[in-house]
Amino acid sequence: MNSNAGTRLEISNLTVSFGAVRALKGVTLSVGHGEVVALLGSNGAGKTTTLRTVSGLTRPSSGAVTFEGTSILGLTPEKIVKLGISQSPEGRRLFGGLSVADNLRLGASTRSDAHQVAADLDNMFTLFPIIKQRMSQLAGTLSGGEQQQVALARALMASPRLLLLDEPSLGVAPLLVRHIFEALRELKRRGMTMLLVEQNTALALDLADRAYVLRNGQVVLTDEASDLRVGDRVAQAYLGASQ
Amino acid sequence: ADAIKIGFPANITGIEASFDGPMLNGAKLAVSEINAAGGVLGRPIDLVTYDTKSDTATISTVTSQMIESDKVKAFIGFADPDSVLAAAPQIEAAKIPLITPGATSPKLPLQVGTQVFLACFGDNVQAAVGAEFALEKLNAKKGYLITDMGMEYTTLLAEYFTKAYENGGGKLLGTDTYKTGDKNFTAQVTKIKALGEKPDFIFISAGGDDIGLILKQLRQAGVDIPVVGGDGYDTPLLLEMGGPAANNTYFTTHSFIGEGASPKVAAFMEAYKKAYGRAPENTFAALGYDAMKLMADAIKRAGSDDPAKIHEAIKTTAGLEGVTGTITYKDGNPVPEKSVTVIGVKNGKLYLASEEAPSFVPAP
Amino acid sequence: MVDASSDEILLRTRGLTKSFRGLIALRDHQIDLRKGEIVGVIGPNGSGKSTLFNCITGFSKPTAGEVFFRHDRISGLRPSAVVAKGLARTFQGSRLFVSLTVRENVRAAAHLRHQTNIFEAVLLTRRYFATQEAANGQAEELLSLVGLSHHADRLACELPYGDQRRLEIARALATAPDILLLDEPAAGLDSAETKQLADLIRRIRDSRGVTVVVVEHDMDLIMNLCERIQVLAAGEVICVGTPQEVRAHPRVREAYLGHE
Amino acid sequence: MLKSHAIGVALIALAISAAWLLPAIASDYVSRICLLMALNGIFVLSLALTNGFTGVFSLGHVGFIAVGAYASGILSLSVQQKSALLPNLPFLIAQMHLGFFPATIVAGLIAAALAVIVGFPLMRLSGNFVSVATMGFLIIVNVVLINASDFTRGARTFTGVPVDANLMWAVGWLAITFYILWRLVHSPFGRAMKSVRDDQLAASAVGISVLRTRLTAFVVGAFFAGVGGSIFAHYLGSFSPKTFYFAMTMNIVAMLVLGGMGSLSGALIGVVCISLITEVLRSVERGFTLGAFEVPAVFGASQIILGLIFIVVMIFRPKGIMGDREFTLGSKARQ
Amino acid sequence: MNFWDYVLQQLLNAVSLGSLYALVAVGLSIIFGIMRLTNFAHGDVMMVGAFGAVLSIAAGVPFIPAIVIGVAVASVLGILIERIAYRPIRKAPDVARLLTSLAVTYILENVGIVIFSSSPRNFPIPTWLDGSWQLTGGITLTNITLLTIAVSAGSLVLLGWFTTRTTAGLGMRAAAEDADAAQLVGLNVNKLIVIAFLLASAYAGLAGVLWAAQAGAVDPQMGFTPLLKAFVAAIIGGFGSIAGALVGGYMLGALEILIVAFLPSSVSPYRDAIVFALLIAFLLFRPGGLLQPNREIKL
Ligand SMILES: Nc1ncnc2c1ncn2[C@@H]1O[C@H](COP(=O)(O)OP(=O)(O)OP(=O)(O)O)[C@@H](O)[C@H]1O
Ligand SMILES: Nc1ncnc2c1ncn2[C@@H]1O[C@H](COP(=O)(O)OP(=O)(O)OP(=O)(O)O)[C@@H](O)[C@H]1O
Ligand SMILES: [Mg+2]
Ligand SMILES: [Mg+2]
Repeated sequence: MNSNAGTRLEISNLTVSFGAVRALKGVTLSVGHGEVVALLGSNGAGKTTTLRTVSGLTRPSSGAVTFEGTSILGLTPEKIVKLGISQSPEGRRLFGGLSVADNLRLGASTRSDAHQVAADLDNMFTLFPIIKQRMSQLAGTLSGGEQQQVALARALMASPRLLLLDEPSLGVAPLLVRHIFEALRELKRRGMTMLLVEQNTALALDLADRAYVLRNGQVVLTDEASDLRVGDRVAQAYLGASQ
Repeated sequence: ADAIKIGFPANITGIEASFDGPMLNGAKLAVSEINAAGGVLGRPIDLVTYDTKSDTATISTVTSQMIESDKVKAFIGFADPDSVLAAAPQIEAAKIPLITPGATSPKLPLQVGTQVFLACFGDNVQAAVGAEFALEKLNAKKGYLITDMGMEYTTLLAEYFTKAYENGGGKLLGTDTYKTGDKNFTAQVTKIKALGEKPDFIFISAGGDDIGLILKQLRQAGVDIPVVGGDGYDTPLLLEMGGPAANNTYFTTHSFIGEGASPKVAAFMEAYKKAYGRAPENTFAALGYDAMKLMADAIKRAGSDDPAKIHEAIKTTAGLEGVTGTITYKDGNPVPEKSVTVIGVKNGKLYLASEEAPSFVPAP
Repeated sequence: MVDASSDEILLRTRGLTKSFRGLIALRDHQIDLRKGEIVGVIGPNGSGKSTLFNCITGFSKPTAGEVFFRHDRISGLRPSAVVAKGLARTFQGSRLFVSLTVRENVRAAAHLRHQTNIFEAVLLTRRYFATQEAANGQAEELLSLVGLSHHADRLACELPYGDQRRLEIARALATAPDILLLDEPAAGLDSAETKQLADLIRRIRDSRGVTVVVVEHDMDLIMNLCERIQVLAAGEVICVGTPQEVRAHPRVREAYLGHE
Repeated sequence: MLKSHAIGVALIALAISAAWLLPAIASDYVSRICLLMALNGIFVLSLALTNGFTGVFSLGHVGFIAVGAYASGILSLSVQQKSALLPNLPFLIAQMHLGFFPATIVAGLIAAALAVIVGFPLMRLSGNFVSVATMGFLIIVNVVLINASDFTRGARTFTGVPVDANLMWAVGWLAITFYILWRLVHSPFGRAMKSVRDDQLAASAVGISVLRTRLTAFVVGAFFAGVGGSIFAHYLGSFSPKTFYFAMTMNIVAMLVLGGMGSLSGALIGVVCISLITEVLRSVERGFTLGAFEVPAVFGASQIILGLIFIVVMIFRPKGIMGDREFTLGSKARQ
Repeated sequence: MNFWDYVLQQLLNAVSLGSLYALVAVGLSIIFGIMRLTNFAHGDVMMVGAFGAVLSIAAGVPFIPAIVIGVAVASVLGILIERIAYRPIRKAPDVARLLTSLAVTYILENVGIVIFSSSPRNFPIPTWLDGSWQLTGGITLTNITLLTIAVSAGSLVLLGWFTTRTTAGLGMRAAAEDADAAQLVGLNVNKLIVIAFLLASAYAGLAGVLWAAQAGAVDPQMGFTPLLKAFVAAIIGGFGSIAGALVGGYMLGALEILIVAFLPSSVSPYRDAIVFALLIAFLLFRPGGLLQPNREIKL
């Protein structure tokens, strides 16, 4: 997957600073068409920062981000969503005072194809059956796991060509984690391109085609997921013993 | 020749602004007339003005600044006793006289030393005239009183009115209140309508910004009895805002400025309009004008700009004709004896209803 | 090493129920906590685990039921009174005092046991200095226990996430509790950090004899750490037992773990 | 152990002697400005405790200043003045006459006692609600002052208070206020206040009573507000309810926010900045000649410029000039 | 006038006053709802709107177009204020933003004074609006009251529709809860805030004109009282909730009228004190406001 034609997202040499803290120090990675790429790394490695920068919520100090060949650096988040990148953010970030239905409706706010939106909503009901029962409930009163599913569905309602997922299993009970990952696998089968940040390495590598490991804002390891599943190369990379 | 500096601290911004602003305009008009005519003692008058922002602490520093840095020889200023009292300690200490054009509280001289003079009559006098006018001219023996509790002027006026009216044999059927800034008086009006025994008139102790609106809401509810009040009514807003609702209203004030007013008043109106592009906003414009003329007269008679001599000269002012009446400080009393004009509204026009001195004046 | 647990019952809940306008988040809850044990509480999302903590520590007023600490009824007390009795907690998300330094975060809590008043603070009495010293000493000790001594003068909000979670534990410990309630302490930690956390919790119990209750979705942590586990589902207790018993329990597998 | 004390005493002594010397070398105008700055310093510092450190944004502080001013005013009128100005006073108060210092202490205590009563319900509220409720307190105080004419002369000016306050008194009280608040802020109580501000729930989870902490700050603040009110009364000698209303509130709050809410030295810097800027602008706005140019008077310009300066400061330093930090010479900012 | 007529008339008075408060409060609530900003400058936007109308009338524009001009001027001003003063500090602490809005107030008022002087000027009302209806039992109903009631009732319907049925309305509520997340679903938060300011300022302009029409005059400092009342009304109803602002406005109006109407005249001067004492008591029992249930904090 190194031919440029197949690349959906291309990040090169990305540097991000928060005051004195350098969160990313020249990160380079790419995601191909229909590919699922996992972004791993311990706390504070810079995973969330990478996703936020792609979405335009954080401004990098240098580097490049291109989506399907065009630079999206400096665009506002809503423009980036319109281009086809949507994110299910860390900590779910639902609109707690709005109903589940309204949350999903806002997820599709950049689209004008009302017909297709309705069809996509039905799709969500099959992917996450619980949502259908909770459509009129206020999102803030859902349990953590239910909220996570709504957050995923909301991101999907934008009909993205690249889905960014930030720790979809955080605070979610084991049974539900499995359910969510099954749904993600189903999406992958349908051809969805994803960049997945996940603390649970085993699960992530199970789903992903390739993976990157970040440490201290730098990529310290990258390989095919199938190769990383065996051995303790990932764990070593986390701790900083590899390379 | 170098100018004679007169201090004019004014609350140009803040809650006192609508009084002090026109007052300053009036005084400036007088200064330009005086200077155009060659000044006083051959020297022009320089009106030193700072905005005191309706803040008492600022007034105290500005007063000091004017005495020490600007070296003013006399002061003119303020429409409310608060401000005068804030400036008073320094004025007394420096022995520099102050004429207040608009602080009509007759208690004021009792509260300060010897340096403060009023250019206007005391509220006790105008309240007494108002009460006697109601009793005699309107033959109104039963009254109703509405007071703005938010201002010293209105509370004092109401107090003096009650004393004078009851002394003259009148009876108040009830009293009610509101607070400066209120825009809805329908509750008070409805209470009047629901009274068992009907009053013959209503005395409303209100400022010029409110009275038009009160009248409108009264008349709209069908209360047509006469309304009487004080010099606060004396602004163009009374007719503009009140419209036909202002009919059957009477108020005591300093001079008649309507159609057929005295030539002196007419000339002032004309000059003011020319200078500022609008009719005097309220009676404070005329009072500021008169206070400045009064000051110039005193300096001329003192023959010097020495504050002590000016003070002496102000004290002996007698029969000085101003726009707002004739000023005499009798026996050194710093509240002048001035006749009180009663103005009525008929068919949307002001007319001179009466001009008199009261027979009973409540003590300050 | 202190004997892991004794038979003395420290905390009892009886019939503890909490409903939010129709939704029953916790129903008829009952548990007995013995001194010095480490107990896990697990259950699907929304099963009432945090609600249980809130009801015990006074942040939520139970709709029905009672909580006893030693021989006192503590349900109905305000949170600050509950801490004073000897129950400390952490929160599901990080809730540090962001404008205080790491040390100050701990000292703010340490003063629960080293009280002084504003007059002493102004007059700088001898007693005031004594309490200052005592509180400071305690703070230093706890910071070194959780391994944050080298960060003591940094602002709490500047710490990496894992350190923040440990600071929160140190702060709770500064109130000198008999029982420590931890709500998802490992959420957001990576596996290495999670292991360190387990060691820390065990060390706290061993060195201080503190009873620990852990709510967590990380099964490795729970199964390794806890001597007893209670499982909630839809607000109800569905099973209590050792890790092995719980893992094997059919209802737990059905409601929580799923079938492997 | 005694060093802190010694520094405090030295600080107070230094401030007072400077204040004692100043009138001898400077004009009355300059010493008046200094006095007003000291007075505003007391107002702003006492407000900093609640608004800056506990995160309760009170808009009712001026209510306590008013109570202090009126209480002290009534107590320090002579018995004859009282019978003339306030004939309907209850006998006990009518016969009472206190000097400036005792009246100031009593004024502070009355304000503090009132703070205990109103703070008990008010300090339970948070966010916007506490701002509105404290503003409600200010309005209630204003309405009561206007209507309780037996005690306050109503809307009429309260006069006759002996003009006893000089620069020395004001600076002395400012130094005392600063020292006491400094000690409080750098004590466990200060930490408790900041904890409550940062996170109420977490604070109560470590045994800090939110209500008690806020109430203490509110009451201590009210005491010094009352003291400041008394000095104000004895500085001007006359005042009325409208003196203590929104204009004063805005002024004090602006000084505090501009200086930095979580900082005592910031509070003072805010006072000095706004006072000096206002003073300069006030003289500039009346117009001046610059060579051949004549700049006309634009009254109100000082407020406009001050407003613009404020906005610019907020854009570049949203937490005020000092933010949460204290101004210390050289040494580290945080304790 | 018999007792029941008296009660009816006073209730009518209450509704009339309440409508006016409600209208101001709605605008304040819209901005608070989306930006968590207590916009003190709202009162001054009202003032500018009213001045816009007055000056147009003075220039010979008929009444209705003059109102439209006033509303338009207010809207433009609102957007300018947002752009210049609020946008740069959108992420600043709440107090900083609150104080900035106070500074804006300060500036607008004083610019007003510099340009127009602080003396009030008459707000001329056409005769068709100045009229009143005399009903049986001596009850009076003025046209301007009817208009105010109609406008605030209409605003409830309009805003209700806008916030629950349109994407922009929903988006505004979403942005109020979490601006970052709103951007992540593709909402243009800047645009939404501009829409909110446009809407709120248009309301302010309309309220300013109606307020001035009822008060009969305009002056640069006229915005303060309505702002204060609206602030209280919005809090009573639950800040940020538009229906709440309306309910709060009516409650406040009713309280003010009823205290004067039914308490003895020795007590009625304490009106504002009573209103605020009740308000504080009310906040203690319903800290979230009238329409907000006492929601327990979710930890
Ligand atoms: N807004 C911010 N201000 C200051 N520092 C920040 C900010 N956001 C992130 N950081 C810092 O940037 C670094 C990377 O953070 P990031 O959130 O990207 O890590 P992460 O890999 O997502 O970690 P986690 O697994 O905890 O989510 C950390 O050191 C963090 O403290
Ligand atoms: N303040 C509240 N208002 C309404 N419902 C609430 C409130 N707090 C909790 N709930 C509901 O009560 C139930 C239990 O919530 P709780 O937070 O105790 O779950 P939990 O077991 O801690 O879940 P998680 O593992 O996701 O943290 C949930 O359905 C939740 O939506
Ligand atoms: Mg992250
Ligand atoms: Mg939970």
